[in-house]
Amino acid sequence: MKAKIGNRTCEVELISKDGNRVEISVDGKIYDIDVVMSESGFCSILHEGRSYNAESVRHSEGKYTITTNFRYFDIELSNPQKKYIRGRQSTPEEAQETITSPMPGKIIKIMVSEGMEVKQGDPLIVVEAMKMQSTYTAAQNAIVDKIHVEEGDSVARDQLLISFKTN
Amino acid sequence: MKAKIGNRTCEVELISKDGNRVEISVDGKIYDIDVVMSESGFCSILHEGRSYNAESVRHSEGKYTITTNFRYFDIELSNPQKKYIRGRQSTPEEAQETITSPMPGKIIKIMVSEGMEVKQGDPLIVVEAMKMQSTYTAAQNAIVDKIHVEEGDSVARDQLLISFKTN
Amino acid sequence: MIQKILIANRGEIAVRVMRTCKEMGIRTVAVYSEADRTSRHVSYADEAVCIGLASSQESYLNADKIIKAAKQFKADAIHPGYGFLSENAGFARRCKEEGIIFIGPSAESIEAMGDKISARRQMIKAKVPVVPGTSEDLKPRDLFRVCRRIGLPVIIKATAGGGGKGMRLVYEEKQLYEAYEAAKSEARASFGNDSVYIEKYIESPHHIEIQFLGDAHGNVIHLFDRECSVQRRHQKIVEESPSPFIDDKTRQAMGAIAVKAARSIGYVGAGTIEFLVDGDMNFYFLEMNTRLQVEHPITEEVLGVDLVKEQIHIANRKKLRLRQKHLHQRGHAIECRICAEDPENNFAPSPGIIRHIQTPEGIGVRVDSFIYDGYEIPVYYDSMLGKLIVWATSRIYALERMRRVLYEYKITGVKTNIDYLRRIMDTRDFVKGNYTTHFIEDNSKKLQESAGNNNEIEDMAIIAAYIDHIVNSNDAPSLSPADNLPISRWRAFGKQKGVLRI
Amino acid sequence: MIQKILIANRGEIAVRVMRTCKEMGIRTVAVYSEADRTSRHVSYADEAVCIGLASSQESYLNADKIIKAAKQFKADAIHPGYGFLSENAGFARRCKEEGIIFIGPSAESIEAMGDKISARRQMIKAKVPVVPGTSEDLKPRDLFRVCRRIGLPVIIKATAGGGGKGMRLVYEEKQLYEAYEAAKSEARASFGNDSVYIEKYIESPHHIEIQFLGDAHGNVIHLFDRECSVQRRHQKIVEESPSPFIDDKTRQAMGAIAVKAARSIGYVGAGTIEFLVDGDMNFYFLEMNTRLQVEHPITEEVLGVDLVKEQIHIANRKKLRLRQKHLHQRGHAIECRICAEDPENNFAPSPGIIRHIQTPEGIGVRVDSFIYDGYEIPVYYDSMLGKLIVWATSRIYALERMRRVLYEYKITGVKTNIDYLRRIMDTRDFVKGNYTTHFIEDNSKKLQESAGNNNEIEDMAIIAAYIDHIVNSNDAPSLSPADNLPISRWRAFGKQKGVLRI
Repeated sequence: MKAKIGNRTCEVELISKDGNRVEISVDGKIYDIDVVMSESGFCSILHEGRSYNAESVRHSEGKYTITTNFRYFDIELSNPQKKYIRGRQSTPEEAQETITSPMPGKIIKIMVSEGMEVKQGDPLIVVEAMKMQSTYTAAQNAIVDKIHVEEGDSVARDQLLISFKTN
Repeated sequence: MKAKIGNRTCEVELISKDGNRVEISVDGKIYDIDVVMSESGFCSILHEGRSYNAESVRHSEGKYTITTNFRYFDIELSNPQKKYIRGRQSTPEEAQETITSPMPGKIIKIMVSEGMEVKQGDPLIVVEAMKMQSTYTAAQNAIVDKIHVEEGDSVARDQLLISFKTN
Repeated sequence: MIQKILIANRGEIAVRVMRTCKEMGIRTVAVYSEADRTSRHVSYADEAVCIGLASSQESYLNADKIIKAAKQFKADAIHPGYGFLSENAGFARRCKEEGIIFIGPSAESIEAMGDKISARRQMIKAKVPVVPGTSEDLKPRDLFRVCRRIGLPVIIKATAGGGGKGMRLVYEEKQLYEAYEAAKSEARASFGNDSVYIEKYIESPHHIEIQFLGDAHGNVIHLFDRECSVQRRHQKIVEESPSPFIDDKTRQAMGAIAVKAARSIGYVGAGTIEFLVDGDMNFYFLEMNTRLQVEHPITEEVLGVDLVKEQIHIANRKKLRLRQKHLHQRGHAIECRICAEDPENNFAPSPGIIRHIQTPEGIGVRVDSFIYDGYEIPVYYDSMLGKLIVWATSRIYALERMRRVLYEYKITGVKTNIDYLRRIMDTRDFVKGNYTTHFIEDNSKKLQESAGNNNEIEDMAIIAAYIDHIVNSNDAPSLSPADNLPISRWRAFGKQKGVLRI
Repeated sequence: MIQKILIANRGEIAVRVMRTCKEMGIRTVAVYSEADRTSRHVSYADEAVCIGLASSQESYLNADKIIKAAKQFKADAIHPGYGFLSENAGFARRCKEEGIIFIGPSAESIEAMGDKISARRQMIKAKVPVVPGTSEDLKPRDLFRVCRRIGLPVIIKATAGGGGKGMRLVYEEKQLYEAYEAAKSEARASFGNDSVYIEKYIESPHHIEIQFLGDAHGNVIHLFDRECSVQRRHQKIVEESPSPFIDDKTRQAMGAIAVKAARSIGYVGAGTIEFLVDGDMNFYFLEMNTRLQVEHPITEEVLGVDLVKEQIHIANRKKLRLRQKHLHQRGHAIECRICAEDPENNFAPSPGIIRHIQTPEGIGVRVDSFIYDGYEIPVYYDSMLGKLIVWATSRIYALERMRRVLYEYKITGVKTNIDYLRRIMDTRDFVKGNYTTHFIEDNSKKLQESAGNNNEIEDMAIIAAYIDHIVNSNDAPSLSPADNLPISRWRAFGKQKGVLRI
């Protein structure tokens, strides 16, 4: 299946498995490794005698945050065929049509109203989390379709804040 | 529903719930408490301002081990009506008909063979775990029906070791 | 004798205070806001009560509600921790009026030190060195005399100033008059008031503080120094004790001055004097913190003292049991503040649910935190999750230990600054102990670099995600081993050899 | 200089050794049995290799496989930990032959101390006090003379004896001859050999040991004492340093004797001499352990020394950098061994899967363990999960701290002895520091009592189970909040008021 990590996209495939011993190919490079994991998301990989550790956190389907020694990786796994079968889903290209909250927080200020035309870079909404305020700006020219929150609201991670119509 | 804790059996019932605030009756005594819990099994209860903590581990359905300050409790919850609907299940009275391993271990010695008559108290099988050996004895007179393991086998928790026919 | 303490705080410091109370057999009462019901200080306490809404104004800063809770639960003392009401003279006074012991100095001490100008005046009176300069309007006739007295470089500032307006930095005497005139005219233009004053400019200052303790019987001792120059936007990130910069003579002199300063205001309790120290080890009073500091554990580690225990001892009006002559710094301690923030994204806070923590263990490590698996970090309070403290016999060993324990500390679910802290531990100026408050700024580029691209580690991360997906996703072939643990599902999965495609 | 160390062990000690290696920048190689693939020492190491089946004979005790692994991974040294091959002279010799540094004493030192009789002879030669007595056949004519020399009470034992046969305890001289004759005749009947010997009987002994270090240049120092009298079936459970029993004069004398003993056999590395100490503080050599002890951390805490670091330093053939005159015990340390066992069920081992760990934190606590959430404890090795160590300025504060951290340490999934340890901390004889090796036996009844019936705590336990059931069981009304966490399911569940029946 496909794995997206930072700007890199690669092909990952399980070739064989015998107990903990597996062969996995990452973009054609074959790793002969020994893998175990625990319920808490801890994963130990031995590759040519070297010991690697990873802590994995599973978000929504196919999305992972992996922590190795001092590094975080956001990884997205996807299965092209599958997506086709399921039909139209939200894809990165469409993501610009909404603004969601990247973290839980509180809505401090909304600078736009429904029906308003905004230009790329215009400030739209201010969200506060842990005593720091972040301002979200328009990624492209658009018309505000609907504002789903009010000033003072508490919002969850990934909660929809504003949706747009493109003109 | 019914809760069994040590030798005590009691009736536990949720009376009302409003957010974290609940009223629960335990054998008729009503507790007005504030309860929260985490995914890892940690449970915090405030009762009349006092703070109680419990860590819960869920085994098979309805069976729990609860750890409070320095104490372990094995608790079994059951719903009498439910049991009736499901029909015949293994009950404590029938438990004598098999011997299962209470912990993971290794079979060191089997003193009986299939078809053998055993008397209450006869040694049957020796299981070793963590360098200590435990001998299991017959709880009543019976005939060995089937021996499900061999000497040297590794066994899991609750694995069936020997089953009996009663005469 | 204090039997029950209400802790008017949250987070790691509330838990830290309760730990000592539990050891002393003192019962504890937690107060919590509606956003903090699941916070660890609530479950750690013997008793707990909700005092209001998530906003601090409605809860942790609400003196009325806290006093009411103390009375309801019959607490005979209140420990304020740091932040919130800890340096609020009104609250200290209110406690006294209500007959509740405030574990901290008197309202008068807090007031005297709360205002920068009054604190400076008080310290000059007590002969404590402050940054040299004048605070009145500087006349042209005094200009050169004053400047020569305090020594170059100097900074000329508008009395009414702010925001860098009407401010001139002077390195050479020949520039002095011109700079003075320029500052005056800019001040006039900006504030309608051309009065200016002059102050010594401390070029590469160290931020070094002295911990002290005073009892109700007039005894005051100091507990040596903490180096706190690693700061980002005036927030301390890493602290160590002893300071790798000052020599022992300066350390003793600073300690003696701190004792003098505390004695001059009849200070009772634990406090800290922050000094600015220049490159020649001249030190100047900056401010006094009339409470426990975040970084107090490094002093505890080096001296083997429990400062909260001493605070309670003093609050019981007992005499200090520590003697200055018996106190010696042993070895070296370093503290790192662990925060839920994303260093790669301008240190944006990263609230969320803590999925899993692996706490560092073994020799010489101390963790003061309040997080646990499954805890959701509220968005209303600051982003510090806890502190990682190491002790070792020498600074270099402490540094090596801090690298090791940062490696062991795994927190998943939220982003943290652990990797950033590790980079600080690898930065040359820090390793050599040769840094000032400009350290973060001077090394900002290097501190932003991640460990470098290692394709193999990246591939291992992909493999970890992929295997988790195989074992846990609904797409994967259905497996149901007896215990349904990931390790069992993994073992049960695909026992045959051969090509498998998910 | 050692660059890479293979750790020929598992469990907490393997991880403990690796921690120091990581701090020193030394690479580590783990060896593991097939049952230990998921063990923490495997993931902690830089490199790891499987060396055989679960049975120790096939893996951790198999010198060939360990030597082969060391060569394969180019390790220049092997640290044996404790147990397994740590006191195997043949293994030490084999390492030397293969050009691998064995981090421990020479094969000759191990051999000299490995056998009780040879060790006793060696110690007598070095003028180290041993339990007074004879080891040859005791003639009637010598009986009274010998007895008077060593003093009553004495014990008469069959030379060929065992199992208490041919053994007589004598408190009064008038019983001596009769007991001698009885022992002889019993010995003749039981073993066909009537020769007996006599030894002083130590009535209420303390088990106190002295840690020492020797380098390859003939320097030896001692690192003071550890009190290890809290034992169940000769297994230490709780240790502390300094011993609350001996006075400083005795402590110094024991230290000096330990140095003499180590020097007499040219000992190089870390070692321990165990002494029996009677009620009058007379001490007698019991045995020498030629390796690191389980309880070494309490010495580290009290002296501020990393013993593994010193071991590696010595193995590099460097001179000791610690000086006897600079070593002083500071404060007090206590260690508790945390085991997966069920004290209410005759200490039956309790293997299984660790569901969740809450590690104690804060001032003065150290945890040396190797467990993690989700780890399945193998049934092949011993039941120790780790060690809990506290340090404080005084014994009473250390005891209070140990109670606090035992309270904080939560391990679910397997039964542990944490509550039993807590009861030891509350037992009068322990609190007073007034105990001998009979402590566990003398207090067995009190130590078996659980905290007493508190119906409210029992009800809270029922409620916790019940609520977990509501939130997690399939019987409960179907709920699907966005994130599906228990806290969300709990909040989503039954927002209405009114009677609900599950």
